[in-house]
Amino acid sequence: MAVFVWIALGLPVVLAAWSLGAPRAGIVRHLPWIASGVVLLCGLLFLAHPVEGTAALAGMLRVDAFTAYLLFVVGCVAVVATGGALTPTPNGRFSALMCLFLVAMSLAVLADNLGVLWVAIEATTITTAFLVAHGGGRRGLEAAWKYVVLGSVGVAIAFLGIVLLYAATGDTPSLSWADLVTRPELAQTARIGLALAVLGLATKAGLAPMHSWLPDAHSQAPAQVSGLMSGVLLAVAFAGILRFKTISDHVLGAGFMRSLLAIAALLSLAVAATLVLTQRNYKRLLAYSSIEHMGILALGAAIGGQLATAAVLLHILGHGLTKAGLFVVAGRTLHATGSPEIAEVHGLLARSPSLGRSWLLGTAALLGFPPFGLLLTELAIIVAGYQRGMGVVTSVAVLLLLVGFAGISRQILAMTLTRHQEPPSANPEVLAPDPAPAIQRGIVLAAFGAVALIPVVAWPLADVLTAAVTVLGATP
Amino acid sequence: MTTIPSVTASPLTIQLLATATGALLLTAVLLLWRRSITGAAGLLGVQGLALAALSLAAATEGEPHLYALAALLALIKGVVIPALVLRTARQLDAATEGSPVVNPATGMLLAAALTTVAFLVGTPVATATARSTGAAVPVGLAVVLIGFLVLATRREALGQIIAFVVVDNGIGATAVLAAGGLPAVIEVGVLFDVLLVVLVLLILTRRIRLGVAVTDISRLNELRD
Amino acid sequence: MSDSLVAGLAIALQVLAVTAAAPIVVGVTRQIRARLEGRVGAGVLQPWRDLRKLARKEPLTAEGVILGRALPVALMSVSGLLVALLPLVTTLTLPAVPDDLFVVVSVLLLGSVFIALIGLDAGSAFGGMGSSRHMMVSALVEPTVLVAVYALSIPVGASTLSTILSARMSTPASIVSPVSALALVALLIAVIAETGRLPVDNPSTHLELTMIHEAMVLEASGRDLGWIELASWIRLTGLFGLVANLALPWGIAEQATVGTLGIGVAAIIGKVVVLAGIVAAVEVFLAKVRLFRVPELMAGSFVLGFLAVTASYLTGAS
Amino acid sequence: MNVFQWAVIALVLSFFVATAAAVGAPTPRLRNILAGVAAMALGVSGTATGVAALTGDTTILLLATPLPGMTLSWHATALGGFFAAVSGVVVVICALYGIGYAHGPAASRTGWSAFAAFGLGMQLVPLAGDVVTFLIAWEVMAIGSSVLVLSDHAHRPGVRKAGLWYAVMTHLSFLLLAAGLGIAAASAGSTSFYAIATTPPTGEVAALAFVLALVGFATKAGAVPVHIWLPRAHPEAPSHVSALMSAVMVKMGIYGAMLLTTRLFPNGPSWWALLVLGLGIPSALYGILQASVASDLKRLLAYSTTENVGLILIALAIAMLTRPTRPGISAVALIAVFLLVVSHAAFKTTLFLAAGSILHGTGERDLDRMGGLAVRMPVTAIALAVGSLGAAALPATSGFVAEWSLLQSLIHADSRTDRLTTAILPFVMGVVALTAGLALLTFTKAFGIATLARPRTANAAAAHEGSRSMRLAMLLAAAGVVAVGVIPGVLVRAISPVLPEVARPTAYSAGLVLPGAQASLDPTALALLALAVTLPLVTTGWLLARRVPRQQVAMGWGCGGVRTSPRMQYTATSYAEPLVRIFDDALAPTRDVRVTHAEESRFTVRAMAYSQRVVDVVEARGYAPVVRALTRLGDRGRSLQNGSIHRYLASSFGALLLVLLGVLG
Repeated sequence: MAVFVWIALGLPVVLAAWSLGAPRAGIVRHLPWIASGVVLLCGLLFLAHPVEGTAALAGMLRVDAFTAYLLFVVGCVAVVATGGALTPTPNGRFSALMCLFLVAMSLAVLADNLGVLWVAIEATTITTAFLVAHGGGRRGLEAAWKYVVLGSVGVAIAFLGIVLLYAATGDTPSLSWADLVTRPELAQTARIGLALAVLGLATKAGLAPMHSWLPDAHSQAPAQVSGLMSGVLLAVAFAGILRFKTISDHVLGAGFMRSLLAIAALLSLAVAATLVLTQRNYKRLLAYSSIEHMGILALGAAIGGQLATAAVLLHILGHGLTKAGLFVVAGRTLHATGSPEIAEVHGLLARSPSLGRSWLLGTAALLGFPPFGLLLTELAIIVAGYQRGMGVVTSVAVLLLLVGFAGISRQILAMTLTRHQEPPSANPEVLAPDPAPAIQRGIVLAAFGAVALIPVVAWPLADVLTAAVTVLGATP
Repeated sequence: MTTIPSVTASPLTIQLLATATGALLLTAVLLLWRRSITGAAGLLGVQGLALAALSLAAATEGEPHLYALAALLALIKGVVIPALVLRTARQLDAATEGSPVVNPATGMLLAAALTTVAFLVGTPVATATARSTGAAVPVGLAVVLIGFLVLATRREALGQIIAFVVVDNGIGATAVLAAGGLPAVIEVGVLFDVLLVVLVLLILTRRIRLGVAVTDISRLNELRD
Repeated sequence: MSDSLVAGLAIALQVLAVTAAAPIVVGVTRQIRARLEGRVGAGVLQPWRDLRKLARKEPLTAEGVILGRALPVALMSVSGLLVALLPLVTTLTLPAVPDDLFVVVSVLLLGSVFIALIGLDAGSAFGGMGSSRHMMVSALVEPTVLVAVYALSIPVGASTLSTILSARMSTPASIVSPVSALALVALLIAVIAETGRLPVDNPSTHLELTMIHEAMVLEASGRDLGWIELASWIRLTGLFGLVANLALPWGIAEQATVGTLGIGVAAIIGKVVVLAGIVAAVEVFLAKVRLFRVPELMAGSFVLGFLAVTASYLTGAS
Repeated sequence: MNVFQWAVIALVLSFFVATAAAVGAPTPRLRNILAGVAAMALGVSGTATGVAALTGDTTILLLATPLPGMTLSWHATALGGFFAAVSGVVVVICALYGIGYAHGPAASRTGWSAFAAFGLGMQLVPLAGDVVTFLIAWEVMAIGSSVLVLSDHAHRPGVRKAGLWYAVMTHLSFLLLAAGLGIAAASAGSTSFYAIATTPPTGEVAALAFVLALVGFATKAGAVPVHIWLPRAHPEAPSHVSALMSAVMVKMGIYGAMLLTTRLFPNGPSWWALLVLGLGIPSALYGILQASVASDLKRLLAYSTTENVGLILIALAIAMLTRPTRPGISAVALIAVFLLVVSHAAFKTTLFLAAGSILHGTGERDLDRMGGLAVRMPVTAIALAVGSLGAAALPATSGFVAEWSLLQSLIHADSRTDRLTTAILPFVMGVVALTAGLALLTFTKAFGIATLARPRTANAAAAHEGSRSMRLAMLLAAAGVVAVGVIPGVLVRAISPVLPEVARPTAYSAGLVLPGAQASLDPTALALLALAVTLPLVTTGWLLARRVPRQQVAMGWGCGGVRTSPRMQYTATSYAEPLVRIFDDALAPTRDVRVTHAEESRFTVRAMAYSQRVVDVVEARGYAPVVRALTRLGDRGRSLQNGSIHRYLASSFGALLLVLLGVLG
């Protein structure tokens, strides 16, 4: 099994090196999604025959049900984001950075040693810095600068937390998560350590009040990059938060982390709901919707218990696929209409039916309409919230969800449905046909289809989720 | 993992320890006050060396890799990073620092307040760690908080880079004081990450200089809602 | 003979008697008004003579009128049904069709709808205006009628009019009780509004802006007008008969024998003529109320009914 | 596998067939037929599930989900069966109508698949056995109907706004239900309705759960003050869809309310009944008031739905109030609720289908631009007549029977012990009577202005009848109205398993026997009596006609001389003018008069324009300020993200300090 860990991490690095070596342009365009395919396959392999916690690379890495599921999610979303989007002018550096970004995320997922987790998360910031700036122009640079500075400072706070946690392990110091989870008790500094670690990772997970970099970075980055970042980088950082929460629940009891996450959840939902109401740029709209969904995940984590945690994990997969698909569609809309402003994009359904339909399908999935899976997970989190005694927080969250729903649906309907022309002109100034080849449009629709399959595909997902949840030590 | 016995501190190491932590805190406060980049870079170098000395003093039982680690720390944080910053500052002739967001007087008062916060937070940590150097943990935390303050108040791109490294020095110092330093592999990994971040930020500063003709970050505020 | 057949015959007699009596009742009211206003008056049988004239005249239908033929006949049949249901000559009813409060009111309102449709179908501004005002009045009348009769039904415990009447006959004290007094006054106001008498609507005016009933039948002519007039008179007689019986229930036939039915017919005709006379006399001294003061009148009568109901609870409860 | 399981399988199968037909069929014409027939199959299987559940089948179907500890379950209950059966029948009729009527976007691929999803959602909601399945089916219904409401977005400007209001209000109802039922499930320990029913929560937990869920159901049912989506969404949806929404989807809100009051929290305190009454009375009065002044036919019908929901809630409140003291009367009130549900479903479907046919034939929705359609569209006129009679609760229609049973329950509900009920009864009686009176005016106006006299516009003059399937559907629905009106006993016997024991009819009788209120009504006998009275009149009329023939005259009375143009006829707006004047404080009409004076002197008037608009006062005073506040919040909120990196760093730094100090404590 350990060999596949090396394949998952090593092969994308080789592909990155190869793309730097400037092979023919045709190959370079496909390297990123080949790398994602590799990660997806490894994830599927680990899922196929679950293996209990083998450690690799001198105990630094670890493969268990939870990491296998996360690797699978990273793979899926990466394939959708890189496969679905129009690769800009193919250049080696872009593909190399994308592959390294994938490696960093896989490392962060597989890491057992918290130090390695931190290094991997910091590596994701470094690799995506130039990807965000790739959009070019003053705004690209501004977004990149804010992304790197705010991201690194946030993660530095996490590093301070890890250091204090390490200090709290007392005379048998260790940073291995598996070991820390089994520790009977930790010194008093563990409280501060865990709090700072979660606060730091909350920056990378886009939870308020550390979310300020997210709208700028995700709206300036090219489609695949923002799809990957919004879809799964936030989720990988959130997985880190889940790991620290497991330690805290085990050592300090559930109450401590529950209040921290609940506050973060409500703040994120409030920020997202407020800024989505009169948002003018559709890429920023999607970024704020990511903050809203991260708020839902934080709420689910705060609630805890088997049902809520399983719902959080399933929500990560559903939201990742939907958001990656939507950012890819946003990229194509920007390419077709030339402007990111919602006011200038109207009547997509009439002027470019394939774009309009993709927007409506993706938004229906995002807002939690059936047949898409996010309805099931959001409902599970709300019901679990009431069952595990967090009635007030869940009710406030439900209210904020409604405001967010109203904001997002208002903007998307304004973009896709026709602004009434009197009389309805025969050919409403049809846009250039959607440049993306059929295969890429197919991938995006497949992503939304997969999200629709989630609630139905009970058989394989159920055991995976139960195993992952028991690894996280969630009591029913 | 090697279990570190409680260190019987020889008088020389205690002295070295005290001066190093003192230097760390002093340089952090001075950074608040200094305006020019060249001055700040110099202080950063001093702080790097102080951190290296601190890690040397705290790890006295003489395993060879600890000494190598301290040397690497001194080299990168003491020499390489300040040199890179100075070279970029000269090339982009961004030597002078514009007026910071908060004038130095209030900066000093804030630093004092942050130090008291660091001590409030640090004391339970100090009592909890069995190590003798535990008492100095609040100093590490103070350097972190002051580094954050400098970062939040500097307009200059290079100033923000320096402040980021100061924050990282603070965390390194806390690590050394509270837990006698992290395992070697992690320590090297972190060091490289910090170096890479600084390199990325320097490249971005160079591009901003080309694009915006000035390295004042507060002018970059087009991305708003 | 089975009692339902007997009841059927009694009801048939009731319908025929009331149909015959209706024009005479209207004749009497007009005659009394004429005399009080110092005119000679056209005699009590003038309405019958009008009907005979109309039956022989040729009906004219304007272009665009659709249900001109069917609606007058439908209106007449509904009025006939109303009188068949009301306990006028006899309290006997067909077993399956109780003269229940809501059934009677619905049949009454069905009549209102038909006459409103006649107005609308005429296709002129007056028909629409009359129909709109008539429907507004009947919309405001319905709460009063329901609440008033509900007040009367509380002491009896059942909502069919015949049981109410027979109960009132057996306990004369309940007739003069405050509950029944209030309810009767409310019911009388409602009946006056519904049948278009002063002060709500002036039956004898042709002034465009004030007439309600007349406006609807402006376009009708010949036998259509005949049907409509007869139907309205029968409704008037039926409702006045109901109020009269509620006030003085004696004389109404409880069983269906030739003697009792004869007395019943005489009693009902006598009572209705007296009541109509009183109303006519009072009308002489009344002026038509402005249309948008009618809701206040209706609200007043509703409050009377409301007080009757609460009073009945209090007296009933003690 | 018993009938219920077969029916559910048939239901799901026909849904997939319908969607496949919708997507697969090449031309709109073929798609209408294929998808229409498949949708009818869906309706039939839905009715089958309803009937199976109604006749005592209590099987439970389970479906696993990926989440541990959460399985979807469908549970056949009598109450659910009743509503599933009613919705199945209406789906069949509307699908049949849709075959002929659907055109443009309603006949598109998304149109028909959304129709299938909408139908499926409405069939699954009454059968759901636990909170999660219920809410998922609720959302399937929501997405289906939202897509259909938005289908005409290219043709009319108001559609997008209406669709947005609809989607947001439906989501509000979904979230209220998730909260309310979630609280109930939390206190009962499991999400299944059976568990909640056996161990219901008590005290203020039950109160909170009840209020939240009730407001959620009231939002879907369209009760005032959460009704504002109804008059916006119904007119914009295609007619056969708005018929389905009004006749059935709104009833899902009523099903939910009955689920709460009769099954989950059966013996709640009396203030619960007052809350239901508090929702019922304003809905009935305000709904019919707005309907009586509306001149757009479909908006009139939408507000009349609010009125009927109000009446149903009043009947439900009476049932709840009298349950402890007089169970007999409570059973009568429940019969009234079921009859009101069926009768409204019947006549509202007829009316909306007729409105659709008028829109199809004349292209007009505004009553003021119709007229004389009885000659040009006879079948539609008959349907409109029967529907209007039903809506005005006049004899020989379902409305009459339903309101009769409601009034019987009101009349006999007074009881010496319960002072509260006796005190409010006359007031409720007055409200029901006034509502019935105004309904009379509304539907006389609707029928009279639309079908009688002369056509007011060229479109109305050029009206043509709909296709065969439309006519058949309308006549079927109208037959339903008359059938329930003439032989209600058959219906009450069919739904007897739903009624409490005391109300179950013992003897078989065509008429309606209410043992609780010792009252019985046999509408067939009433009809026969009417016939007996009419026959002699018709013969005399015929005899007179033979002797004196009728003469056609060109011109009605036009004050002598002037040729009266059709526009001089009364219109719907002028018909409702007296009401607007009387109830102007409730309706708050906006009137303005613009006078253009001649240049030379202020006192001579060149032209004068008068316009009056009756706007939904609940929305203007209740919802508009909320929307303005939210937009202001959105604009002010944007300053939060003003682009300065120093503010972002400060917020992170602040969070760090707060956590440090917080952890200290």
